[in-house]
Amino acid sequence: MLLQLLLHLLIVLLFPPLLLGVITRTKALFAGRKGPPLLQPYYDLHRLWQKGFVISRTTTWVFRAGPIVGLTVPLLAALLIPFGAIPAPFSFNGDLILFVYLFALARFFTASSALDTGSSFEGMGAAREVTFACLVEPTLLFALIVLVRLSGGFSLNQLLGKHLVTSWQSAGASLLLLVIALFVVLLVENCRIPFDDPNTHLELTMIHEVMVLDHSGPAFAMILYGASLKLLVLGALLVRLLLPWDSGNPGVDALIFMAGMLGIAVTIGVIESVMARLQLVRIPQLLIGTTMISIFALVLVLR
Amino acid sequence: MIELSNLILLLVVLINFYTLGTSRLVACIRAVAIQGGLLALLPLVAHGLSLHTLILAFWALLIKAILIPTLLTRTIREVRIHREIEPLVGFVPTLALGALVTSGAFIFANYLPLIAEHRGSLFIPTALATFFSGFLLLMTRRKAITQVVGYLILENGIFIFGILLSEAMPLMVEAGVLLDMLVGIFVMGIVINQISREFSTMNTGRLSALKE
Amino acid sequence: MIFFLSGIAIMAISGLPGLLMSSRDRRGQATAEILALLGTITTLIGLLSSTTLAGETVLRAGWSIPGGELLIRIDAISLIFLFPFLLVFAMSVLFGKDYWPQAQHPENSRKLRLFHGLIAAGMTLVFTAQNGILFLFAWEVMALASFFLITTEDDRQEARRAGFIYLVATHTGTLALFALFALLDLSCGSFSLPAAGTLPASAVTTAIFLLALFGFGLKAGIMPLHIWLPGAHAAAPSHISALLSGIMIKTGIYGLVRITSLFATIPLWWGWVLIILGVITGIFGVAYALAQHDLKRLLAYHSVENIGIITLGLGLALLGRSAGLPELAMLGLAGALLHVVNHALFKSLLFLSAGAVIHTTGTREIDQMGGLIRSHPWTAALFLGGAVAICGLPPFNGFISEWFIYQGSFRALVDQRLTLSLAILVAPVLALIGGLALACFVKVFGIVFLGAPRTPAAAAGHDATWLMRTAMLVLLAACLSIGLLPWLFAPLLEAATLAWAPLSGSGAITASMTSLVWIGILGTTLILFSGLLSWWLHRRSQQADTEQSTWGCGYLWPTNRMQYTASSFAAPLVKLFRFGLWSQEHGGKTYGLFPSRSSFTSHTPDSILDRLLLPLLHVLAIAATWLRTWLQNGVTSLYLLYVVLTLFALLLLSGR
Amino acid sequence: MLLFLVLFPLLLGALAFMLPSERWRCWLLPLAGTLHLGGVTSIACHPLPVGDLWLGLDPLSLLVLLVTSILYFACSIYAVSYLQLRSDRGTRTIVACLLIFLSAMTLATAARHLGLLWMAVEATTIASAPLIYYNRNRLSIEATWKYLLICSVGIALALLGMLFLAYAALLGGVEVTLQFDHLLAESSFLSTAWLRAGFVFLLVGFGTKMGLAPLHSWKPDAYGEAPGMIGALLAGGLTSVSFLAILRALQIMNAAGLGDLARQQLLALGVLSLLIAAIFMVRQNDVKRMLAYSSVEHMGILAIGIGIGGIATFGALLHLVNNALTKGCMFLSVGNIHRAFASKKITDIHGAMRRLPISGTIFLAGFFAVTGSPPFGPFISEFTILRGIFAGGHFWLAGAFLLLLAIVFIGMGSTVLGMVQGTPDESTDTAFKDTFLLVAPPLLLLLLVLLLGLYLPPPLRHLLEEAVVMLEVK
Repeated sequence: MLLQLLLHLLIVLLFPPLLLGVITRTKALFAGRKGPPLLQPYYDLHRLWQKGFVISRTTTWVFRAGPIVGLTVPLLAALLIPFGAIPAPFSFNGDLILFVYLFALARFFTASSALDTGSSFEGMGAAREVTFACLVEPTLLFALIVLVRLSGGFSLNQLLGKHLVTSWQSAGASLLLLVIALFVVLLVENCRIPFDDPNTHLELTMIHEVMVLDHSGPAFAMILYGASLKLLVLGALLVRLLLPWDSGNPGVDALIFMAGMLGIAVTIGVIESVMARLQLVRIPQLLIGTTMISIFALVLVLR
Repeated sequence: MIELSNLILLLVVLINFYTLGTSRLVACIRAVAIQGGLLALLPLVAHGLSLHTLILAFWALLIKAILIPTLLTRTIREVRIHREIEPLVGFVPTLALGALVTSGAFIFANYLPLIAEHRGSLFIPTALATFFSGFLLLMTRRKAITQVVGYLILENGIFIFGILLSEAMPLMVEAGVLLDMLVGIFVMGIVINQISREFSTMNTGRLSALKE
Repeated sequence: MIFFLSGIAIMAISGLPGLLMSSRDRRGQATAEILALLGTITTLIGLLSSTTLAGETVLRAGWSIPGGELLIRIDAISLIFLFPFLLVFAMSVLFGKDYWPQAQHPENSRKLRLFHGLIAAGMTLVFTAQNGILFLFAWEVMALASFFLITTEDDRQEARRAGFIYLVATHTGTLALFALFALLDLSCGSFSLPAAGTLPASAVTTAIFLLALFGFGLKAGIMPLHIWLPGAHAAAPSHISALLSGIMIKTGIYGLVRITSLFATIPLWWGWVLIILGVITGIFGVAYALAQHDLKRLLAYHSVENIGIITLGLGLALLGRSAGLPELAMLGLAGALLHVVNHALFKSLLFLSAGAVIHTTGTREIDQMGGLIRSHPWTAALFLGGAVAICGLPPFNGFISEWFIYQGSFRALVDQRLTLSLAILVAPVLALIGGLALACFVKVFGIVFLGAPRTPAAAAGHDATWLMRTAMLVLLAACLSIGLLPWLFAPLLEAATLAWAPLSGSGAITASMTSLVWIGILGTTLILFSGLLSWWLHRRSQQADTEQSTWGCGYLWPTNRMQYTASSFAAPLVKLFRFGLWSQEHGGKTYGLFPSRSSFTSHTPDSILDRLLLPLLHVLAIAATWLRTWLQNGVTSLYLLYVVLTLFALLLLSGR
Repeated sequence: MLLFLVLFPLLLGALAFMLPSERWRCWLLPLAGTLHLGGVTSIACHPLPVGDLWLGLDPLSLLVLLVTSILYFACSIYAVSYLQLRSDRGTRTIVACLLIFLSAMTLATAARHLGLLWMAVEATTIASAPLIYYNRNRLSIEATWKYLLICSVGIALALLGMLFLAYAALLGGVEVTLQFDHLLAESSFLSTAWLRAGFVFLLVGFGTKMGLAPLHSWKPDAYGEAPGMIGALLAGGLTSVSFLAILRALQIMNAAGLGDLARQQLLALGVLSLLIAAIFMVRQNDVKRMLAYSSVEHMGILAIGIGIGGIATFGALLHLVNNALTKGCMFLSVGNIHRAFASKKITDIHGAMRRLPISGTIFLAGFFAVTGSPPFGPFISEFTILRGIFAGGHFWLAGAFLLLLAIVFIGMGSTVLGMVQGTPDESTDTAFKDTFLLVAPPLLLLLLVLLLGLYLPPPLRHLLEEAVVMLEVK
């Protein structure tokens, strides 16, 4: 038990930036470059941590609350979600709702923090962020609902528990649809191509990046770390769905999970390399389509 | 006796037609006065001589045949109007309607459940016919004074009916009813005076400013 | 009980002494406020001293009115509504002292305070009266008092219009309630409400339910019956809006809860009707809110949205009752009831803080504000708390009640009957509503308080006085305490659900106690950890360079008016909902190389009221006017003809 | 005692004609009102035996007399100040007519002989005609003429109806009489055909006087052009008296076993009245005409209540009381508003609450009362009628009833609120101010209405119940 808890915490604290490194490296390889070292995100975080601040004179404490909540929330959320076969440290009936709503809280503060700068670019980013979130949240919830129906339980541990192996046999089609939907959610929530581009600096087309444009130093480090945590947490959902097996050995479980996460990171890197960003007006359509997929998945299990 | 009363009643009906057909106000009023006089005879004819019938006949004569016509004549003299020129519904259609109403009343009365003595008499049909003729006059004329005449004829119809039932109406009440009518028409006369002063006409057609 | 009754009496008369004093006399105001607070405290003492959770307090006395009986019963359902009411009322009185001082409003201040007290007395009675006629009395006292409160500034056309629409709506609702209680009398033989779950199904039960839905729905503001709500809340003084939005519309919910508790059996479709109405109300309520840029109208539409959420909970509870799933019933109802409490707290907080802002800026237009956090630090922080709470985000109270409703919907989901498991629809709808509400409150908070001031009026101004702040702080503290210590409130909820439906041996609320404790712990952790981080970041930023302007992406001459506006912020979402909102846009087109000045405005009128109801009424009024010029044309002959025709018609009828 | 109540106003009326002093003449009215109220109250406290062949009070007529007397008392006090305000008009006619009117109304309620009843009702018409003509302008003469003509014709119909009743007795072979108690006693022998026709004539006749649609056409004109005080007396007192006459006819029909037919007809007229009133009250531009249509509406409610029967009968009788008092309160306060704005068009009247704080408030409260809002008395009575409708199983009727009430509320509300709220135009300013004697009477009536909503005094309840028993089918 204690070992599982320890492993869980270690993964939460240390593993996430590696995912960013893997993505970057994959994209570099696709582009025919060597790319930065895999551990580059750790160096970046360290460097930012040391740097000083520049804060716009328009801003107030709300501006700084954004990164803080943006970091706290994924940390807490990570404690609610099982990593593969390693169960979540905190688990209770209905924790999935808290899980979803914590991210909403983070969004509230990130967007407010963007508006605090008074820049219309950041306002634009905030507007897009909250708009797309409205379309993504129901999808995530539909996915969780399907799992509730399949597992009969009300906590994330049960949702992503042992029933998955049998569920793949009884409701494989539905779960497959879920995987697709959740992957889209993962891409949107983590500001990945084709929905958003974490590297671009064309302000008019960006969503998430433009919101954090004015942050610097430790605050920006928090944002980066928070973003990677978010990738881990949402990815964990997907990994467990795809790799529902339980080895019995916590160490092996952890390894399976991390391998799965790295696989997802590579997939993201591949997608970012082979796809272009979508036109902004297309995004809502695609998101609604994804919601339809998840609804269909639900219909399949309710039938 | 029935024959005599029937004769009087027929005259009453004829007077109804006359008032419906004439445009001369003075003639109208005279006709009503005559009708009142005829009605005053009816209690005597129907119930024979008694104190009750005598007093009733006297009252009716006084009020219906003398006082009210005098009052009305004075009024038209004051307001200087002599003819009903443009009735709301023309004289011929009114007459036709009057004929319809009267014949309707006579036919309808045949179907009414009546006590044996009243079967052959014309009291009830005439009462109804007179009543509705009065109503017709009220509805089709513009001049206030003609409308008063209509009201009078209407009351005459009721009076005819009342004669059948004079035991039901104690003399006091009968007298009161007639008095009420007299005062009512007196007040109407005053109002007509006021109307002609305000509007310099007695046309109630003008009296349609109050709507909705 | 004697405390309770005298509390009501004191509140009712609190405004009377002021009427006898001159219109500029401050003592009248002080007397009214002291009496109102005294009445609140007395009522509270009465509640606490005479009531236990399990039992109920009853007062019963004869009344000479036919069918009337002075029957007052306080059970757990009443308590759930009464506690937040007393708190919100007391806070609105405190807030009103500085917000609407007698000296500044000699014209209407006495009227305001008179009806402020009366509405409080009326509402207290509404929540406890168990006799139909007494209930209608209290109901109408409340309705009329609120009408006068809405038209406090009756010299303004807008307030008169809103007041009239409200009056018509509430009276129509009251007429429906007349029918409702008459039917109840018919089916159980008395105006005094029968015990919960004892009213047998009969021919009129459906009619009773539909009448309740209409009559109480009008008060609560369930779409499409919400027509009066946005205008009325916008027109009333803010501390009154807080009371109206926080508590008064909940009387409609109370009525629905109370009436549905009476029936022995409940058809499945009742629950579904409520759920569908809840979905419409919730989604369109928040969509309309998004499209507003009048601060108070926006908050009012959010009330509609929250009523939708409450209706969803109630619908689930009804489903649970009819399907025999006690857990579903209890969780749904607990969610609905707790959301009633929560909405009362955070919505009044929001209205009060909006009032504080409007008070100093003199406008309700969001796009005229900006950067107010500098001049109004307290108000901004308090508003932020309310905004987070209303979005249903942890660690505030809104989350707890929505959590209950989610839990309920999951119970429906795992049932094998399709008619039941489809109720899971509630969950994604709640998520969507939550997402939209978040967008909306980010917009409000961001545009009003953050950034730079858009007008000189917004730059000037001062923060709320300490009394106003105290009122808001108390409400925020209440919000936070429910969010962090939710398990403390579970016993009351459990008692209320048991009072609603005496379900045998189901402790769904007690069973969720563990979860509630966990939520509390995680919430506390969240706050503590964020606090720690902020403290650290604050220390790190001491030496930061704070003289730079915001990075303008290379543009050198940004002005304050170039900031993102509320309308543009909401535009993407409003466009998504254009099929229901039909926003109107004016101007905004430019032509040629050197275009002349141009302006752009957009506004979103209420579709039901402005596009359907008012035009319809207008046409009907014209038809009536036309008809009567013809019926009553002033010609006496025609009138006499009516007499004859009536005579003949009745003779015919009689001869048949 | 009763005879005294009928005769002394008549004597005072004669005195008013002869008294030379304009100032002292006004005070005859409060004197008469007080004496009358005192007399009626003493009768109510120590009920007389039902009475002889001519005059007598049973619970039903006592109820009507009591209401009329209270209303008259309030109006008589109001009249003193009002007539002083309008001293240019002279007071001889109006005071005398008001006193005769009181006498006639008392006689009409107390009459036990239908002929006497008819005489008295006709006398009220004649006595009130000069009252309506008080303002002496074109419009008021028009209103007076219409009132006089239509009501006289209507009353004539009623007379014919009474004769039909007598004929029914004749045909039934029993004593031919119009004495009410005799007629009631021998009702089962009456010829049904004549009885039915007689009832229709009586209903249409007194219905015209009472103002049931579509016989109401004189009402808006008369109420609209008469001074507010007169409107109060007509709408509260005279209508109740006429309604009493209809109830008398109903009693006979009940006793003869034709009660259902009679109720059906009342119901039809009642619903029609409500409908017509609703149509005419939407966007009504003249406040007094609006009140007149409100009166039509309430006559409709009374007719519906009686027409439904059962518990609704109680409601209807209570509503008779409530309607009289509320209408009195509204007409008196609207009279003040009319004076203060020198207009009764709603386009001219705004902000009455600001110009006349007390009268405006009374008017507004009266509006809530008259539309049946709790906690005022009309709510109790309308609600009781509604209960009766439901209890009788007439669900569609109940729906229509409520819908029409809602329309009336909307129509009346927009007019009333437009008047009392807002700020008054400077151009309409007059010197008129609220004074005690002009405000106290409507306030008194309003408080009574409020009291009746909160508490139904047991004696009144007892009286009502006794009256209901009289109207029940045995």
